[in-house]
Amino acid sequence: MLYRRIFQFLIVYIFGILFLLIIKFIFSLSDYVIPNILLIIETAAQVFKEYFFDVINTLSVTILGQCISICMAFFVGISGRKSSWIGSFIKVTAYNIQAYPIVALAPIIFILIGDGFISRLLIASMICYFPLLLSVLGIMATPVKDIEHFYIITGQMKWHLEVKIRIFENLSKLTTVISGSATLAMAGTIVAEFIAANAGIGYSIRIALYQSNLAKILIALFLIGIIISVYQGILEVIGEQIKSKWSISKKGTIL
Amino acid sequence: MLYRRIFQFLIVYIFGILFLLIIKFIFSLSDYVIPNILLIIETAAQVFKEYFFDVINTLSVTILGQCISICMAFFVGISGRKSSWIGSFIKVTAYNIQAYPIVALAPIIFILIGDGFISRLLIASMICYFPLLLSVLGIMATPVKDIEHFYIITGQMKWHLEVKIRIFENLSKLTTVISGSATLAMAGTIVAEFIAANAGIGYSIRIALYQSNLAKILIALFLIGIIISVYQGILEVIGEQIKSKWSISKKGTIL
Amino acid sequence: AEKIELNYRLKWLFNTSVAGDIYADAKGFFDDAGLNVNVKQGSPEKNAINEIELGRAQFGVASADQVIRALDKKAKIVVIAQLLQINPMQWIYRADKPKIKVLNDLKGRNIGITFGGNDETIMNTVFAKAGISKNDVNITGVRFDFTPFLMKKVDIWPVYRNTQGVILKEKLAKQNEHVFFFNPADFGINFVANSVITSMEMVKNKPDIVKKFLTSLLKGWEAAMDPANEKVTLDIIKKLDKADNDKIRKKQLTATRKLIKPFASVKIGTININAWKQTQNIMLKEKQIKNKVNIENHLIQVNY
Amino acid sequence: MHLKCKNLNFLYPDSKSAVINNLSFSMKNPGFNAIFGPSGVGKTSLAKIIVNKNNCFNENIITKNINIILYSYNLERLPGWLNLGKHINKVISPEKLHLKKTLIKIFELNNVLDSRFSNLSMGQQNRINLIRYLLQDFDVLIMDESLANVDEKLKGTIILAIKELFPDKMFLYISHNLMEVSKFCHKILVLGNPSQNKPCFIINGQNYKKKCFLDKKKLNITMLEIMNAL
Amino acid sequence: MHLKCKNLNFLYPDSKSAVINNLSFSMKNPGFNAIFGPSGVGKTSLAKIIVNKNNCFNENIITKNINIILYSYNLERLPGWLNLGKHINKVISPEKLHLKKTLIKIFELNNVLDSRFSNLSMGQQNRINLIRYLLQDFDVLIMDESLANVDEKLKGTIILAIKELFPDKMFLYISHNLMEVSKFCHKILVLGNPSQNKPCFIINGQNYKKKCFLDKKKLNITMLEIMNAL
Ligand SMILES: Nc1ncnc2c1ncn2[C@@H]1O[C@H](COP(=O)(O)OP(=O)(O)OP(=O)(O)O)[C@@H](O)[C@H]1O
Ligand SMILES: Nc1ncnc2c1ncn2[C@@H]1O[C@H](COP(=O)(O)OP(=O)(O)OP(=O)(O)O)[C@@H](O)[C@H]1O
Ligand SMILES: [Mg+2]
Ligand SMILES: [Mg+2]
Repeated sequence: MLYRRIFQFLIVYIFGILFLLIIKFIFSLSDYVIPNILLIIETAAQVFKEYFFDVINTLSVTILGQCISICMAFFVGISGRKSSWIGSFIKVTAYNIQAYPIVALAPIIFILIGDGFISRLLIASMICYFPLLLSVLGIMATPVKDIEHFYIITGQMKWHLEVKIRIFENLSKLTTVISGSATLAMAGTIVAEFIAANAGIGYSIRIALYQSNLAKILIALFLIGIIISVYQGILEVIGEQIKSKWSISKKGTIL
Repeated sequence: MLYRRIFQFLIVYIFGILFLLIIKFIFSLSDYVIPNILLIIETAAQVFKEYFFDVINTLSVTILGQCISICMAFFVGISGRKSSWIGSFIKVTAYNIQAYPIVALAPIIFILIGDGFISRLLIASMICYFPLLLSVLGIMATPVKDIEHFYIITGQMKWHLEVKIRIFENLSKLTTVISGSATLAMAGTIVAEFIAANAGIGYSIRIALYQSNLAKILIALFLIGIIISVYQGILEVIGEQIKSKWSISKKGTIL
Repeated sequence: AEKIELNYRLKWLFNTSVAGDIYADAKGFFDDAGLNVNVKQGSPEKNAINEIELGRAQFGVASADQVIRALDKKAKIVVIAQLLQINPMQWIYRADKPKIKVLNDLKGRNIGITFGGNDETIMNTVFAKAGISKNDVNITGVRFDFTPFLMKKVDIWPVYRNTQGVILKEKLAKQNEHVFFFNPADFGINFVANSVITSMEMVKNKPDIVKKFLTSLLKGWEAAMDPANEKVTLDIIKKLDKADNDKIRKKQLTATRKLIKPFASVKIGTININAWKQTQNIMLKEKQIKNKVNIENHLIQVNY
Repeated sequence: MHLKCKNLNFLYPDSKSAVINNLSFSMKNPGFNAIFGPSGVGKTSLAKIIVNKNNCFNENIITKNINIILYSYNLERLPGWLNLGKHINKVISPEKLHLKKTLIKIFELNNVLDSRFSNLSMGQQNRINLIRYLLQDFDVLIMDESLANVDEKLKGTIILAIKELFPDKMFLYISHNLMEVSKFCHKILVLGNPSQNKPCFIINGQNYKKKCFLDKKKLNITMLEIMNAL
Repeated sequence: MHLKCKNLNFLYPDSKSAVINNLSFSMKNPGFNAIFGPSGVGKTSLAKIIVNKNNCFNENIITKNINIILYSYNLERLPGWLNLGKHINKVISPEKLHLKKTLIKIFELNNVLDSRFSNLSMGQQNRINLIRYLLQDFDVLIMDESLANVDEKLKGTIILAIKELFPDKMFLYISHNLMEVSKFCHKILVLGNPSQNKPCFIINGQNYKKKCFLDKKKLNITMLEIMNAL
């Protein structure tokens, strides 16, 4: 499963590079527009190690950011699941903050909390949380009547039970969304680093961009891709385990 | 419903402004860091009309971009719903493209299609499509056994029927996600404009940022918020209508 | 004795263009003066003026237009040294295109401009001075990468002379293409670039710290710009700027020297009051500020 | 204890003809009563209206000495994250632990207490669901086909046990099994098909109890009576 | 037509004891046959194994002249975006239109053809689901409590009509109604409770058909036979 992921990533990546090289060839572009293979390899040798650690650095923020976004998404999703005034108010707030792209909010964030690790984390989680929120909201707002009926009619329904039932019934949807959101968290962290940080692969990409060094960007993309594949693979394995532990294994089904 | 949305947005916005003004007051900051009310109003009078049309301009790209992302998300979600090799390959591709934050891909996009409307649209849809994809994938990968059984056992199951069943059964989740993704599409368009365009509110925000003109940014945020509220309100109304047309109205349920 | 903690916010990422700042830090000039200075790199979203007002930084680097805009909005800041005597914001163009000898040579060219950026203000002033209307030239919006210039879609492209300028020149040299730079200052347009700023309060209440800080900083710049120290300087830069290679950094340092200290007689940090006044006038004309801010009152040449 | 229905009318918003048309009946005293009628006649609708009486029908449904009305039906599911034994323990108060044990034995569910709900057979699902309702506090419990997928023998045992264990509660039993209803129930509300203009009325069942004598003849008469009423 | 089961064993992966233990039986010729037994004995499991025979049980389940085996159960739902009439038309081939009309009349569903599935009563849902299976091509149709929520009178009518309309098909009817099974079915596979070590065997039912005579005595004997077998 994990190997398959990595293998498939390599195919995608090689395909992408080939595509660029074909364009280079067709339009006979020079090396400074699209680098040739040799130049890419040469650059790789130069920056591989450094970029690798940059990506690991970014990944660490990503993981933290993802945890925060999951918490935020569940918090807002759960408190905004009712169609009451307050529920809709929470939703409007959450939606509006998202409507303001991070580039517009960034100056305000910097004014409020200054730069450094916290800003980077905050921006990363803000980028990642919203898509999660959408799924969580969708799931939390849909009742599971045939299970909830008993609790409602006997007056035993509590909000956390309702939430638990809906999460459980949509476990596979949620694990898909959460493991998928890893890439969003990564993207968010990179954007945050691009804007604000002085470390991480986003920062390196910014410098490479500012030098118009496409070869370096390609190496960075390679490393990001491979590491995110591994991370996501691990998340998926964890998701499977949660599913099989918490709920019932599907082994027994005949039809 | 729509009025409520707008009203709630105004509360959020005013609350935000008050918060900034309190900070300004406590630290006795100059108008450069946080503008005073008068300056904001004055700036509003100056740029309101211009920004309004900018936001409308952005909104038009947003709407188009959202349509494209919905199509992309459904295309990838549907073709990647199986856990087969090819399904997983499509997913890996879709995920990887997302992992490369748009800032890193942007130069490649500009090389390939130049800047202008198409790039702006493409970047906007790429930012918006992934969160949609996650939800669509989650929904598409979960069978609805008690409905699908008949078609499977009688050999009448076709992919589009399977898709239709799963969409229908998750209609309210999907409409939540799609109307919510409007804000993502808007944010995506603004980021795209920020990077590349010479029109739209994203471009205006960039200029205001270069000039450290927070008042202008606040006006822009106001217009973005109000217009996205209206747009989203309209989407929700449409969603309700689709739900009540396609499926059955829930009026009749006693319990 | 207790060291005094200070934060110093730069305008841009650590690279050759901030050689003196990091030199002073690395060589312990601040420590010697009893100061404990955190030199922090900047980026477009970070703003030294904000940070000074919020008390997160005591000193910072800001461009002249930022300073003037802030003063227009009643920020209480002062300029205590002007680092760049020549604005590094210049335009690169290929040598196979006609050389720009008079401003009118710009007519008919395709010129890159960052909308909202400094270069737009400067180029607008150039156009005004030469009587060029927007119809006489093609203007293309600039992003953060040079692809349109490299692909020859745009003839004249804005760069920071001492950093991007060097990199681009080098890149093109590899393809046997040569370049020129168009520097508006050569045509009498002096738009001030980066300067060291601090709060009014600081200057009033703690002049000794300001003096100590500035003395050590400019000592760092003097040393970094001294050709004799070239190797040491480059080593210090290399530690923080891994992005460029040695050769490029060396060329960048040479280019930076010319901007910081165009003549041996210029004392680093000298505030060019006339250039500041001209900058203010340009911004007034471009409607970027509403009123004259009497810039001369906010320029304090600290003697060291 | 008194459950009374007065001139009740009900029409689903989308449909043309009323499901319940001027229905009046009255059921006094605890015991095992039934709602009976052909498929689609409105039994489930009536049950839901009774449970939901406070929302819009409080004029037509009148109760005395009845506080809690519960409604259970055969398609309910239990949450899947716990096994059944643990789940049941979570939803009952401690003083009912003994009753729980008794019921589980009677319902023949001892073997499946370690399983998750989705791994049960349909009849087992029906039974475990009913058990958790019986362990709640209630005055009236409506059982809408709650035992529809359980075999007859066990169903008989279960009904007799319920009657014995809950002598002071009222049950409204909805089922399609004529014999069962006639045999076990006290009052049987027969809903006639409105399209055939049959009125609704209450028929006395045999109300068979453990260790009592069941008069086969009388049972047959009851069954005939009901058949004619339909 | 021949459906044979030889030494079938089946154990759910998570559970301790086998659900099906060395089961062998054989059913020849078309007709209405039953699988009968107490709740939880393994009727549904057996049905699913038969339908799924090609996947892992092709050694134990042997068929002759049987191509298509369908399995229907009472919890199935129809898609909600069409009304029932349109839905049925979508899933049948044109030559069956006439049969469809006949069935809908017999199943008393004419009134609800304009409704959506979720607005039906439970018995109506059962019936419409069964109709669409009957309109498919099949040799064997397993009806797993497919009529569990329909009233007895209508159920009788439906079963008789099915027997008349599909004389050359085999049906495997799973139900908990002893009388019904004894009366209408030809061969009845009785699954005894394995925990009580009862064997499984086949009992002959009365196979009652329209316009035939039903011997009440024989029916009682069959019912007794089955009761003893359990
Ligand atoms: N939500 C609804 N909207 C419209 N009509 C409905 C709705 N629910 C039920 N009906 C109709 O109302 C009638 C009575 O339904 P109800 O479920 O009460 O029947 P029932 O007596 O419980 O039948 P069964 O024994 O089959 O469960 C049926 O004809 C059904 O089609
Ligand atoms: N997926 C499963 N995993 C484990 N055990 C199961 C599973 N499904 C059913 N069982 C068990 O297997 C036994 C037989 O189940 P099955 O559903 O075949 O019974 P049934 O005869 O159809 O009963 P009913 O009449 O109640 O529907 C039951 O004891 C049940 O608990
Ligand atoms: Mg019903
Ligand atoms: Mg079963």
